[in-house]
Amino acid sequence: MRLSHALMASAIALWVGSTQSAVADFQGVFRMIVGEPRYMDPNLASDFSIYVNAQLFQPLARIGGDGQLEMLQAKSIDLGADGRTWTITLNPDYKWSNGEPITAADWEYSWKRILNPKVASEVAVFLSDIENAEAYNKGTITDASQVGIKATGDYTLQVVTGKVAPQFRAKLALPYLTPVPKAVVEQFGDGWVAPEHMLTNGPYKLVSRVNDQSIVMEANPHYGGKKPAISRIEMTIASGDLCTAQLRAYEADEIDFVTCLPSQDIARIQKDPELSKQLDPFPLAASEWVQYDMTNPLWADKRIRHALGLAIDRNAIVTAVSNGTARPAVTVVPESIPGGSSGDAIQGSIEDARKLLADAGYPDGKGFPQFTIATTANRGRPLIAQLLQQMWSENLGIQSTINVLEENAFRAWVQSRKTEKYDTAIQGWWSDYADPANWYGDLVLSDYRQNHFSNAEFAALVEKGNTEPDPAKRLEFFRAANKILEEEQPMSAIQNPTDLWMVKPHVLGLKHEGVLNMYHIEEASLQ
Amino acid sequence: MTMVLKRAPLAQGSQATMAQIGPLLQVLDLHVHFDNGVRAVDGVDLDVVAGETLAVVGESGCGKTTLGRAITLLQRPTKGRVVFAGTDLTRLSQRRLRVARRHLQMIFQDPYASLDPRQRVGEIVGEPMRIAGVNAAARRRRVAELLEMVGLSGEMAARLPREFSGGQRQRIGIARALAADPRLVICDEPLSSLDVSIQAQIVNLLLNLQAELLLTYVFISHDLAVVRQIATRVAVMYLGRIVELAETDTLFRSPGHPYTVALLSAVPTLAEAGAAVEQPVLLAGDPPSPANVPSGCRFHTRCWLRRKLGDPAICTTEEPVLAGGPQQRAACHFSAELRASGTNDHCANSSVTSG
Amino acid sequence: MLSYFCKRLLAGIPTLLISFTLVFFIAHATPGSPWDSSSNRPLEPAVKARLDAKYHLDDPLYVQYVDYLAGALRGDFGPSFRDRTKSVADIVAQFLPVSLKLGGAAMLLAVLLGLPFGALAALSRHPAVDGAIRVISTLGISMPTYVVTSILIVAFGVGLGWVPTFGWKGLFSASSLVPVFSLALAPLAAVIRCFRTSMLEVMNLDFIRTARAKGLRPMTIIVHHMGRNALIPAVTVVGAYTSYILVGSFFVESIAGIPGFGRYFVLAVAARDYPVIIGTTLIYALFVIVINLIVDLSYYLLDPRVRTEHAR
Amino acid sequence: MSTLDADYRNGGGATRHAWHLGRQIVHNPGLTASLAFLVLIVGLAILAPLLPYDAYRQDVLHRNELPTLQHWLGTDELGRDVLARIAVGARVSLVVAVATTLIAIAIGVMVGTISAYLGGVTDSIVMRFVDSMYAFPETLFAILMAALVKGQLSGEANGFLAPLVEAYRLSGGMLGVLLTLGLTGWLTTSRLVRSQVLSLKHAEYVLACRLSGASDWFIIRTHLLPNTIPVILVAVTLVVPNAILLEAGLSFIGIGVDPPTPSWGTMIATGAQSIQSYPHLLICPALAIGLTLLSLNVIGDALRDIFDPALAGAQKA
Amino acid sequence: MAGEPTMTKIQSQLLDIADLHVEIPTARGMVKAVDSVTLSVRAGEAVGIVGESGSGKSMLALSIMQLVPRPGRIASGRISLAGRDLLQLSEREMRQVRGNEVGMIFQDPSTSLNPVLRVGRQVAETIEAHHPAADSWQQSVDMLRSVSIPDPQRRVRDYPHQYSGGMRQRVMIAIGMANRPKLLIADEPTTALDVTVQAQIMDLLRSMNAETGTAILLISHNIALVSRFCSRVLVMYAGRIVEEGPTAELFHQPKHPYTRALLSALPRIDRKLPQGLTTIGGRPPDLARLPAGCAFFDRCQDRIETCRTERPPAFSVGPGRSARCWLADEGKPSC
Repeated sequence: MRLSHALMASAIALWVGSTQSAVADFQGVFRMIVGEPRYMDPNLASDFSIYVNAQLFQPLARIGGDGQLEMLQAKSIDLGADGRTWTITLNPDYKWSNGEPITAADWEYSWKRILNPKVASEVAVFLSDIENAEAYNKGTITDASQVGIKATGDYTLQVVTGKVAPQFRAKLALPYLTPVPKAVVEQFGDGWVAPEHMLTNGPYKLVSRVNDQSIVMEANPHYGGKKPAISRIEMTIASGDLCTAQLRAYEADEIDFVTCLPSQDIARIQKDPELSKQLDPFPLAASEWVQYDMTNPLWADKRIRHALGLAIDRNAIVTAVSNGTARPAVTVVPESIPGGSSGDAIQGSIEDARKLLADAGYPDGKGFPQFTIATTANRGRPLIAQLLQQMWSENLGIQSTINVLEENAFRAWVQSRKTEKYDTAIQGWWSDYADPANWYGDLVLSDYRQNHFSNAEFAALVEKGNTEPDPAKRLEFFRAANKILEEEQPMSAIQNPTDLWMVKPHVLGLKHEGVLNMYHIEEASLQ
Repeated sequence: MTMVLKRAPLAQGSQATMAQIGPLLQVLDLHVHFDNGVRAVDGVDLDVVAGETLAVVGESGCGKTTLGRAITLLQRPTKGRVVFAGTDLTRLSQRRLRVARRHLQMIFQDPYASLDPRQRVGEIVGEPMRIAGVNAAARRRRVAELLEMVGLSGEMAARLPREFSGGQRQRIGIARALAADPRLVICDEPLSSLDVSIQAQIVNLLLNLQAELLLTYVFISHDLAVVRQIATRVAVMYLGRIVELAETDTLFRSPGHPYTVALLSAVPTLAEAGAAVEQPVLLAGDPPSPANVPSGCRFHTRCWLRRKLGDPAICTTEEPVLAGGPQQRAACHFSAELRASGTNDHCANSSVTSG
Repeated sequence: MLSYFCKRLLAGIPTLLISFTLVFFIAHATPGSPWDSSSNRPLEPAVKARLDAKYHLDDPLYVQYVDYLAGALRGDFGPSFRDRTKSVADIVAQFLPVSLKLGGAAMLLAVLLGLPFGALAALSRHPAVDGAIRVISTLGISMPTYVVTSILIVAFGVGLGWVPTFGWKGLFSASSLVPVFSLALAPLAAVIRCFRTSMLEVMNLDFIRTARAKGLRPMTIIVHHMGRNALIPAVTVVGAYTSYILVGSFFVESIAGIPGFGRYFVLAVAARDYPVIIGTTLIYALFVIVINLIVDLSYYLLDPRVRTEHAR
Repeated sequence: MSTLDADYRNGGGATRHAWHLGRQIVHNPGLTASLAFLVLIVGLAILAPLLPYDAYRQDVLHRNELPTLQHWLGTDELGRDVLARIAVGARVSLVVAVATTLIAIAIGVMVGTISAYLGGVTDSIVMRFVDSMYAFPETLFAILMAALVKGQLSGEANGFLAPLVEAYRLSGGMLGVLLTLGLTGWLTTSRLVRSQVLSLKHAEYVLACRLSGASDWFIIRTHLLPNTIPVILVAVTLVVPNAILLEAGLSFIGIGVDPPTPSWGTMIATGAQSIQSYPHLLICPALAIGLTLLSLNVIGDALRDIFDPALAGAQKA
Repeated sequence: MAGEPTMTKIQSQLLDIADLHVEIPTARGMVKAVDSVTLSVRAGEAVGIVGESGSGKSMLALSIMQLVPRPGRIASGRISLAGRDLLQLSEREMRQVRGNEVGMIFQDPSTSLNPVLRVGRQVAETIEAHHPAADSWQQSVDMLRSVSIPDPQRRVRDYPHQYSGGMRQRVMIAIGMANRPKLLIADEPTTALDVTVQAQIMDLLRSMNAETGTAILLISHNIALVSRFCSRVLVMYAGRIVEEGPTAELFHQPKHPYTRALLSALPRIDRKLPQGLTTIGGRPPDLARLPAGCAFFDRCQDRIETCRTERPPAFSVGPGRSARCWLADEGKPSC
């Protein structure tokens, strides 16, 4: 008995003693909570890992506020007269974190590695404009030297696209397309991302990483750009409810930066005189909508789709889901994307919606079969589903059930909808790069979301737009396509989400960057 | 084994049953061995004649309860046969066995564990009839009759067992056994958990029922005094075997096996006059484990007679068989010597008797 | 004795095999693919096909089963699909110790507090003491752990700032206070209830009367005569909770940001990381078997009757 | 011979259990309160549609409101009345609890009885299987099963699964939870029943019954099953709270009942996300679930005291 | 107490119980487990208490040790041991009496020993509880030898389950006798044992009694056993002593109808009773609802009207003999 008392006493003493260090000092250290990056390898990372990777690896350039390229690792990027040959001159000031030069050979190796079918990188799709890239990636050709990527000098890289591809300029600024150190990768294989091996070309280098626990970075002494003011980044890894974990830690002064807010806490933060000042919203080039299975006879009548679209009270949804921080969207493609225009939205009141439904043969919704709204369990979406359910029920008299699926199951469900029928689903899209091709092409034509919208006129317009080098003409094609998309209403837009950051007052200069809303800690400083 | 057809007059029971030819129950070379090596019953031969009461006595662990269960085939014998009313029960299928042993019933030791606490007395007593397919009305009548017969009242049928005392519960158990209209009843220590005053009631009940219903009893007991009062014949069991089988009076007057002598001597008798009499303790220690039966005579490790005779070798090498006349048979190499020497030397009981 | 435990260990093999088979087929039957990521665009079918081929997911399921079983028998559970640079063994090596420390501390707390409180509840002649302990211990198993953990973190982390709201800095740091306490709650309640009951049962046994008739001091009776006998059923409860607490504490681990085994399992399920799902389940099953064995061993140590039984 | 005093009663009587329960209610305020609370919850669940507020009526302008005279427990993130949702949530929790318990008890009793009564190889195989299931982390198994069941049943109805898929759709996802919990909940029951049947199988009254020519089924029906009722009751007191907790747990991680149907688990999940800004959204459902479990535990304890004579003897007045 | 000259008795009296009442509150009412019991035991004497189950004899034994299980309690009376009133002692002082001045052995040796402690420990701790003894282990070996445990040096390290029933009861006797008590209370010491073992145990008790001079209070339902062992016997019925006297006389000429009925219901091993066993009708009364008069009234063959309403006092019916029966009244109530 006495021994156990002693043990307990000492255990408590240890615990209590260590609480003193709970409030950490933050001199020169930037603390944040992130989700576990799926890949530390920048050639593989296509999901939220890129936000972590972006501190370590840098692409050639990025898109500035004026929409033009700002050079980073590249000194210059020139498009040849043929409209296909891109000559990239590297900036030799930028070096690997061990001080060795980053050569054009590294870039060539990396991009071909992305395309290598054995690597099976999801990033490969961003390089598909390059000559023979797709064929090599699909395995129809095996000779990597036929791919249009070539190091023509120590610091010159030549890239040839398969055809004229104006959108490739924007892709050059994608954070996915970064180099990896050839020698290290070849020596250590998959294990090259371990802190002791990894070389980076970005402002920071990896100091330590414990899976699902922590990532620590320190300034890369050989970084060619402006030296970061913050010398150390400590990231704690969260799983599950990232936003909640971030906000709690933020309010307890354990971290300096929050990248999202739990929807239930937005109102409180907005009302709080102190916290509201630290709130930093950023409207995303993204949309959320409800889509109809266009091969399902249920939706064959356009009037029904219009009726459902008109019956949605978008303001109510925005209020309920994000306390008004997201923006109600009447069209799927955001206005910030060339081609997008809210003017194309279908017009009408709820009365009109009722009438349309009645015209389609379902006065007051009578006889309309009960249908299912499928959605992922991710926060917000089930709420949207419930609001839609009620609005359609109240406004149109049609009944629906909701099927919430856990994230991976929902993705699998969507994939299997390629052949199987469904009713409706709530979906979203977020620009990878600020180009209409990313919407009309990738999203709609490639049918990534299994909407099954097929319209020959629309397809032709998009195809023309994708290959038109003259920006003004190009815009015309997409404008026309956008009108068709809204008029056909294969999906009814709901809202454009807004990212909500919170930044501690002692952090200065942390800015939103690009359509992906990247953060660059190297640009910030601590007061 | 010899057939015992003619025997000394019975104290109870009916003369009518005597007319039957052959024993009612025949147990032949019965063995029950368990997985853990215990030889609970290790080669038992028995005949039970209709109308008699055969008592089986012995220390705890001698296998007498297992023997009782093996006779009813509630415990499957590993070897041997049980012939009841001319049918070999061990050869029957489960289905036919259920029918064949209906007239073979049992009364259990623990009046608390032997009645289902959730059933009403009427259900308990009526159960054998219900299984036999007797209709409810007839059953109800018969249950009332049976309850009266065992000294309870018919209205008690509606009550639960926990409302009864130990003696009353034992009566319920007897009524249940009677409900199957049995010919042979195996009484497994039916008195051991009862007080003296209640014991006498149950003993008398059993005797009356035997006379009235022409029952045959196998009476398993460790209480030699009770056995003396009710048994026709007594089988003494030791380590899974019968070491002596005799008419009751013969056995108590002149036991043929040193174990019987020891057993009898250990029972205290009432000191009616004079000071307490020192009783010789003839048995030291406990019986050996039935998983580890001694060689030769299984009693030799504790046998006082063997010591007295100077440890004859035969006791450790050869297992004696049950031998003797129809009145008394004992499995002892020196049974004759023992009887010749007279019991009074060994057994203080008789001397006290006269007192 | 030794042979008995060897036999028990051998008997664990079919258990493991059945567990393995069950989890293998359930995991593979669950919709979704390990290669799906949360990225914006769906996985290219070609990429998926290549990955499937690389990890033999395109084989018929029974072939995969046999192959995987063969690998598992050699101790090779393959790479984690979620983080392909790690093998299942790496994952176990990294995450299990954290959960073991956390769960171990919680169980220790539960036992160290549970036994005295259970005994106090049983022995206390004051009905209020017994009642209070019973109510508190019942409350302990009436609140979902995730609620308790959330409330404690918000109250003591965000509100008072005494403990960190998130993360793991080792067992002997403030970061373990809330998780250890939340985790300990259920087993603590169970230990209290069980020990109280068994103390009450033992209290009425004949040998306690004997002990009192010997004139022993009350403390001697409680500790030597009652305690040791009452401990035997309590060991079962502790055992039942131990495997669960050590490995299954994912709610607490997720909310408090503990990089532990339980949290990893849930992430693995979400990511359809078959090797890790199977590996962690088998580790858990192994734990259950080993802990049952330890429970038996405790019986062996605590109860000499069991010792004799095994000696046979 | 002299007969017995006919009408002697050894204290207590046929209604001893009921009497004991009655006495407990009088002497144990905790039990009284627990019973009262359960009655309240069951009443709420039954009367949920009669409440002045609709559990499904959204009011976006009055979201997350604190308790008012209009909304006694406030409103949730879509402006729905929390009290009404707790009432409907009680339905879900109770239906889940009862149905799961029925499934679990049915399977458990069947497996336990057959395994124990037949014994031998059957028993070994069945128990080895139960052991293996036990070696599965229950909650984790439930998560896997829930993902599987949901994934399989939420698709298009086809083949032999069609009726199940339809039932799943109609039940608002509840069927998945039920199947999951029922399939994991029977283990404890089967073990408890098995050990009880094992000990009953050699009871003298069972021997007497066999001796009277009863078939196995007759014995199981008339003696074994009725006498496992106390054990089953104990199992129920273990399974019911566990089912409620597991349902809540599954809903908490988003694989429980589909919205808009409220369950206590989904409400707690939302509440846990709202705890910093709107604590009442967590406290109300958490109290509902906590007090329900507390009541069930107290009642379970009382039942165990009554049906377990060994414990009843040890019970202090 | 009846009979014998009081002067000499007081001199050698070891245990003196006067008008003891033990009550147990139950749902049915107050159970009078021991009702106005008076008895005495002289040093070195072997006294027997005979009674059927529920007659209160075990409760009487426990009350001497003040171990009456809750909620039962000693309501009134006096228990003096060697002149000291035990009921006045503090719990701490009473502890020094238990196991030291008074030893006790119980009915079921298989449950009365702690299954998880070594036999030697259980003997040794009895010694240690009362005497600072460094050699308590050796003493316990000696005690085991004295109760004829074979190979005590080795078996002292065994656990109770490794002993047979008879040996366990020997261990209980060793525990009871460990501190050479003045009085040993043996509560049904052989009920759970076979007759052969019973004979051995009684033999051991007898020799203990003879060698150490420890008085023995033997409690049993087995009349024959008591008659062989004790010089004096008390018959208990429904919590009361109904008859008392020297063994041989009491059983030869029982004065109380209950004693008589009991004796005639006893099956005998020495002869077959030609008329069968005589039975006592009915059952003992409910101790919570004792009749106003004689507790045996309902079952008594010889009852008279007085018996229904008047509770009989203990009448002296000879030297050292008394009986609580109106029919035994020879004109002089004994106490």
